[in-house]
Amino acid sequence: ENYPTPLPLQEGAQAPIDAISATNDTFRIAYMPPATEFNYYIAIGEGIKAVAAEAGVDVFMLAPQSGADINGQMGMIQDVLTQDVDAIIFGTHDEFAAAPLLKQAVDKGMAVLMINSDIPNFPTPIHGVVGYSQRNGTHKIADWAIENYGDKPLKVGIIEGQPGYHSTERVGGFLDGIEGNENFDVVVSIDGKWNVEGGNTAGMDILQSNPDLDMIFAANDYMIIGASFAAKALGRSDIVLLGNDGDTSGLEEIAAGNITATVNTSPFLMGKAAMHATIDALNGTYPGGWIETPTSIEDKAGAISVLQEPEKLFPQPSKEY
Amino acid sequence: MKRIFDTQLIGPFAAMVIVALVVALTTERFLNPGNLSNLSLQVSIVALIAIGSTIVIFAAGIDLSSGSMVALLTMILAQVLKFMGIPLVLAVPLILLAGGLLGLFIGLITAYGRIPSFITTLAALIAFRGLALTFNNGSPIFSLDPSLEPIFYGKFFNIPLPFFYLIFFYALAAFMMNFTKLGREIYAVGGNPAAAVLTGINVRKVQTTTFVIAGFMTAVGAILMSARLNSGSPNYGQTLELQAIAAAVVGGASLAGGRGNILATLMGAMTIVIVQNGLNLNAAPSSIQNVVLGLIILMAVGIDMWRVEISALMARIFRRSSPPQSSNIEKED
Amino acid sequence: MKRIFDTQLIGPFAAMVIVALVVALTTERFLNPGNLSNLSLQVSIVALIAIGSTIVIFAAGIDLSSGSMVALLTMILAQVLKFMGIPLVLAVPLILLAGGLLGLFIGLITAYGRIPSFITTLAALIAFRGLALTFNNGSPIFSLDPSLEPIFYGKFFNIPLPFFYLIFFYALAAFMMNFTKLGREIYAVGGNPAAAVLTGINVRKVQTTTFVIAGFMTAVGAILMSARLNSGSPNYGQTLELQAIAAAVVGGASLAGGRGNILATLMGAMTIVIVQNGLNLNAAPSSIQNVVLGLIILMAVGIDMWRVEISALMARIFRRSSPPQSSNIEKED
Amino acid sequence: MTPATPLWEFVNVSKAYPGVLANDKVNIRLMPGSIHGLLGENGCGKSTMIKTLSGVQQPDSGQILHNNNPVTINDPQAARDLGIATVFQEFSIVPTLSVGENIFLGNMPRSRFGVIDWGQVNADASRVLAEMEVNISPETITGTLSVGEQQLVEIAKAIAMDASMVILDEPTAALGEDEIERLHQLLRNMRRRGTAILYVSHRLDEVERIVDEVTILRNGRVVRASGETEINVSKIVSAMVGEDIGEHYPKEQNATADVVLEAQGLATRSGVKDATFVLHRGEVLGLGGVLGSGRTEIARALFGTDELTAGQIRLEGKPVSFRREIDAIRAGLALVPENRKFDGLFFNFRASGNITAASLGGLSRLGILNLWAEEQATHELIRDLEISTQAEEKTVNFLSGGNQQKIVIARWLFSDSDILILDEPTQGIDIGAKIAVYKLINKLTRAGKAIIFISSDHDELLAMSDRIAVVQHGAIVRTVNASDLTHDDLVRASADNSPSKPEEEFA
Ligand SMILES: Nc1ncnc2c1ncn2[C@@H]1O[C@H](COP(=O)(O)OP(=O)(O)OP(=O)(O)O)[C@@H](O)[C@H]1O
Ligand SMILES: Nc1ncnc2c1ncn2[C@@H]1O[C@H](COP(=O)(O)OP(=O)(O)OP(=O)(O)O)[C@@H](O)[C@H]1O
Ligand SMILES: [Mg+2]
Ligand SMILES: [Mg+2]
Repeated sequence: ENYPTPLPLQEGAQAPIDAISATNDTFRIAYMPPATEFNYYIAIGEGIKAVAAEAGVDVFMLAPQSGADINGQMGMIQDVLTQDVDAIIFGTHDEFAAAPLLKQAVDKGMAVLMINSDIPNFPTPIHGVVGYSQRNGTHKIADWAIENYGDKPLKVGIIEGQPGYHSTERVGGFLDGIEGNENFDVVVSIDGKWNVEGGNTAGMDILQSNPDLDMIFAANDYMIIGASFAAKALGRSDIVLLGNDGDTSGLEEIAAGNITATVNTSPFLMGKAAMHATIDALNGTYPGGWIETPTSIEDKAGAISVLQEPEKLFPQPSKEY
Repeated sequence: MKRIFDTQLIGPFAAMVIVALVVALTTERFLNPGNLSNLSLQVSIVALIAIGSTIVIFAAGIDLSSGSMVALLTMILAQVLKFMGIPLVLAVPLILLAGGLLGLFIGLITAYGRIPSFITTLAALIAFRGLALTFNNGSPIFSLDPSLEPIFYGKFFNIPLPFFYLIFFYALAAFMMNFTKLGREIYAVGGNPAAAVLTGINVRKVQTTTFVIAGFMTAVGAILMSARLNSGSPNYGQTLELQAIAAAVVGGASLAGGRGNILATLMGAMTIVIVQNGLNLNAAPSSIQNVVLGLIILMAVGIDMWRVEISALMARIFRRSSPPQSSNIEKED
Repeated sequence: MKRIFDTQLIGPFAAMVIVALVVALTTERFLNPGNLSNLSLQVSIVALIAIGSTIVIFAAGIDLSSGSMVALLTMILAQVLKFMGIPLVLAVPLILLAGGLLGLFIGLITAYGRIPSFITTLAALIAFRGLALTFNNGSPIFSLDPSLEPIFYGKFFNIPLPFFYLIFFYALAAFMMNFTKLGREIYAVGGNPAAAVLTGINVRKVQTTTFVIAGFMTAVGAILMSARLNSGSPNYGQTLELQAIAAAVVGGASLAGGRGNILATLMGAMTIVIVQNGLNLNAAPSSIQNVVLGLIILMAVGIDMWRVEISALMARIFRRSSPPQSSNIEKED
Repeated sequence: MTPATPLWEFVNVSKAYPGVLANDKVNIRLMPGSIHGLLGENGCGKSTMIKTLSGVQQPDSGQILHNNNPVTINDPQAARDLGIATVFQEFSIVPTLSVGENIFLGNMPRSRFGVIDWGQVNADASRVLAEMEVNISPETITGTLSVGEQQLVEIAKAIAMDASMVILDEPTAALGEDEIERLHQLLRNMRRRGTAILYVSHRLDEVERIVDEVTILRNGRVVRASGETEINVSKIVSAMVGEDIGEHYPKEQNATADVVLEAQGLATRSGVKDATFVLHRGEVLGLGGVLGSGRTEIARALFGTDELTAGQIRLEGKPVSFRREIDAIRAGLALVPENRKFDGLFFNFRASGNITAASLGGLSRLGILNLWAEEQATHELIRDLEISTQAEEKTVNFLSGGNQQKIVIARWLFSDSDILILDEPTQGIDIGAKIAVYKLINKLTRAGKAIIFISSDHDELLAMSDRIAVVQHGAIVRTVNASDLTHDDLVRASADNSPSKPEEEFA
């Protein structure tokens, strides 16, 4: 199969697959991530495109630039609703805002799947959810950290994303993972705004205020990349730096030894899975439910082996590993 | 009536029609009835906020705070609805009041503190988003009141409600600007504040009032935003202030104050939204959308600035007569 | 020298010192040598860009484009270094040239198109970020050239290099503003453009030049940004233009043009960064940081505006004499 | 007396603005060592001609000859290089820069490396100011000076250039008698050194005193070339206007004995020290004084703009206290400010908006304006005051200075004020418009209104006032009947700086 067996969504959250009615002979599918500003969603999109090319399906991407621009994203969904689109693969930072519009899409007979999510109870019934468990991923990296560094007391700093579901879940997963372990002492937790610049500033400042920090966990790879520059500038090459995503650049930084490890969520593969499921849904062969895509913790050795399979990555690594 | 629909409307109206024609010709589904009612939804929030931004501009001020104020107000609305259990019928007027008060605050600092509005509203732009983040630990508050959504998505005779809000508030604003003492005073203050003082106009009060109006209209926009997204978030409304100003400017309002037609702002907002809609319907990437929007702003203002030269050029081309050479006159007042 | 270090510096300098004192007293590690060199890193990018923003303001313009231009230029730099294999020694001057050209473009449209700079740079703010997104599918480009990083992180006699860039460019700018024809023409154009025209100053050329300078300094900032993050991204520099303007304004530059000391902008930028650093060292949430920054901007400008009243008040409090009651004099210029 | 070759000559120079032919085949010859008066009504094209000669704009057709050679003057810098220095009608100083810098703006002394030599700037500026007998430090920020002082800086700019051709477009509009006399002396000195001088002014009395020859323009055309007119006010006026306009100062005596306003010991922080006077119904009370004596400040004190620190104002015997302008307006006061362009007019409005601006309360019910009444009243006032009918359709920036001034006065007719303060109401307007303003003053006093009249033109002040209050250093030192004073008395009285011996002055 092209994807793991779906798990059923919660009671009432599953829209009936047999009500899907494609209007075009060549399927026309809209991929609508919350923003173009994250490589991550571009990587998912590349996975989607790869499958679309194989299957001979039309797919286009429409997204606002900023993930904060939810109003802009809703405007785009509204605009897409007036077109003859057969399916929408979407991701959003605000499911309640999207719900009324996606309900219209479902009512019109479009296939509607959500990407990069683990929400089993989307506020309006949709056809499927594809993604990894945010909380489990960062929980895993906390476990990994305990296994590798947990034998002596550690001072830990956390760089959060801008507040919201993703930040809460990822930071929450990490905190759950280290809970109860006396050696892990979280001394500071500040906002890195999801980007490299913010991660760099946050890294500088927390290393200033806590020069004895041993470990930094950031809620995504961009922020930990930013923090790594700060650590380097302050001569702290010994510090343990943990991220989340499995972004190609993040993996390359791990391979180069600038970052310690990350949660690899394989966005490219997630996109492929989502597209297969969507096409199946349009063909009536998808049962509905949540497809959990796998995650893994990659340190230097792991990152190199992932980078050795560039066909599963987007963007491509900058060199051959 | 002649007063409201004056010559200042011709340019923005023509621009809107031309843009609509171009989009209609290049985009299949643009003229679907579904898409047309969609347009009125898309334009509503920014166009309503732009009423306030434009009136502030008429009085020679500028309001950079509206985007952040939207974020703050959606958070207050969400807080009030979800965690304080205040019913919607009370919450809505409360938010309108809060918007007016925030505007009053900005207005008082600007007018009585003699601080340029660019600065006060820049400070507010930064501070309001900070304040919005203090609610609910900075996390968005989702899924508010089920009766909130119909405020935005509801229909009346199959026409979306926001269409009626637009008509109502623009009619009110046009009436105010053209037929009331306050409207006249706003233009006077924008045109020449020193002269306004000497004619007994309470310039500071008038300036403050424009910010109260802007705050109120921003609250209207915030309520619609919350209704549309059924949530409040400290991230909402980013760059909305620039979009609202862009609407005013594309509509021909002069940033120097004193001049402009409020209805032209609606056309400016429509022009921008039609272009965005056209680009969306053609699945243009957001990079292109930004570039096109930038060009539209430039062109709209350019056409307005060069009106004399352009009409002279047109005259020369079409009439083949030779009027006095066109000149580069510096306007000295 | 008296000319450069004039009385206009006293206020911003005092503000900076007071803020630094407060932070030093409340924050343990503020005065660590490590943190002090950290400060010069933190302030460098915004302070260098603010040189350009301030000079534009001196000529009574405003530059809203610098944040987006940083994004665009980091993307161009990344593209050129990583995908076109151009060596760093060529790439750096190329980016400086590109910044100057973008500034030239904005300047020409503003000055010769007679479009207010608020509008041209608003359009550029929107369009440049769109252009930045057209590179590399809108994805950031990481790990550029290993020799790029030292540009930002390098040290000389254990002092971070950005510290020297600050000294160099501020000295140059102060010299230019006070001792060259161009500098004085910039003030003249900002103070009274009509008079400047009649005096034979090529106002449009001077205005254009200020934007070229701004573009160049933005390019300097963009190179440092890329070096700092060893990458280019279409998301870099968001709201950087506002921070740069805030630095100018906190330093006392009048948005009306014609007045101000460029060195005061450095103090304005320092003041802002010290506060942010202090809040970060105390792990204050970003919500508070925003609110505090908003208040600082207001206070800085307020103190400048009310200088007359405040000194009258001080006089009354300290001398216990009774001078005539403080008044609300309207400044009419 | 003068050599036969003109330094500069215009041959059939024409210049059009959209809709107006501002200069129509103008010919003029400017001789070295001669002060040439360029006269005409508002809008006849004087400034247009000057801007053409100064390189600010290019002529549409015609030739400019310099020492009989045709030249093109591409920009103001080119004009300067050809030895032309111009004092423009619009203020062209930069308020934020120092006096020294303004004087040398555009050609600052610089060292070998292009670095500005500030020592030189200030020394040279001091020298020029000293030559003009002006006591201003070159390091003062120009914007902090009084309007008159700024005008002197403006003139210093031209003098500093040491030019062979000096053009002055209404240089005296903001100057007092004393400064005018000093300027004239300076011009005479330059004439002696062979400088050609082109002089524009609406103060025909001073023109009469100084010019050697006049050229008169009407509607953009030369109607009297140099030498065709005798230099005599009434001859000049009839040539300018094209008809005989009769009495220049058509004063009517309408003063009564009813006191409408009494000011007792007024003082403000802006410089009024002790202003005491009474104003009667139908009276014109002139305020005389030198530049900066504080007449404008007295007006501001009366109008509630500046807060009183001492003293008392009574209206019809009742004490009043104005906290803001609107209080004064409600009580029936009106102020026509000194500078109509900056403080008077709304250039974004047509006549109607300008005329009703001070009466919006009365024009509205529940905040809604009666636009019909507004148009009606505007129409009538435009007719009664003979304002250009264009004012009904176009914004007021298209109007001539005289029409603009009438509109500002019309504002207070519409508001039905009882006491009008006219601060330099005839500044910069032509003789025809001045007479229209005088007639308006008569019309007002006839209707029982009282007027406080501020003017730096002593002849006008003497002729149009019933009584004159002499202001020195913010205090009214003396009030006398206008008919008891001569021009020279007034000059001496107002110029006197020693408050110890004011008694003898009017002995
Ligand atoms: N920049 C301009 N654009 C259009 N029309 C203009 C411009 N400047 C002057 N005019 C018009 O040209 C004519 C001549 O104006 P000009 O300023 O030369 O008159 P003037 O003789 O100097 O008048 P005044 O005595 O009031 O200074 C007037 O009708 C005026 O309205
Ligand atoms: N806005 C102002 N702020 C501070 N000082 C001012 C202001 N305006 C005028 N002054 C000062 O007040 C004094 C009087 O100014 P001004 O020349 O206006 O006097 P005036 O009596 O109105 O002159 P005139 O007699 O020509 O009407 C001057 O010393 C001037 O510097
Ligand atoms: Mg003139
Ligand atoms: Mg005066």
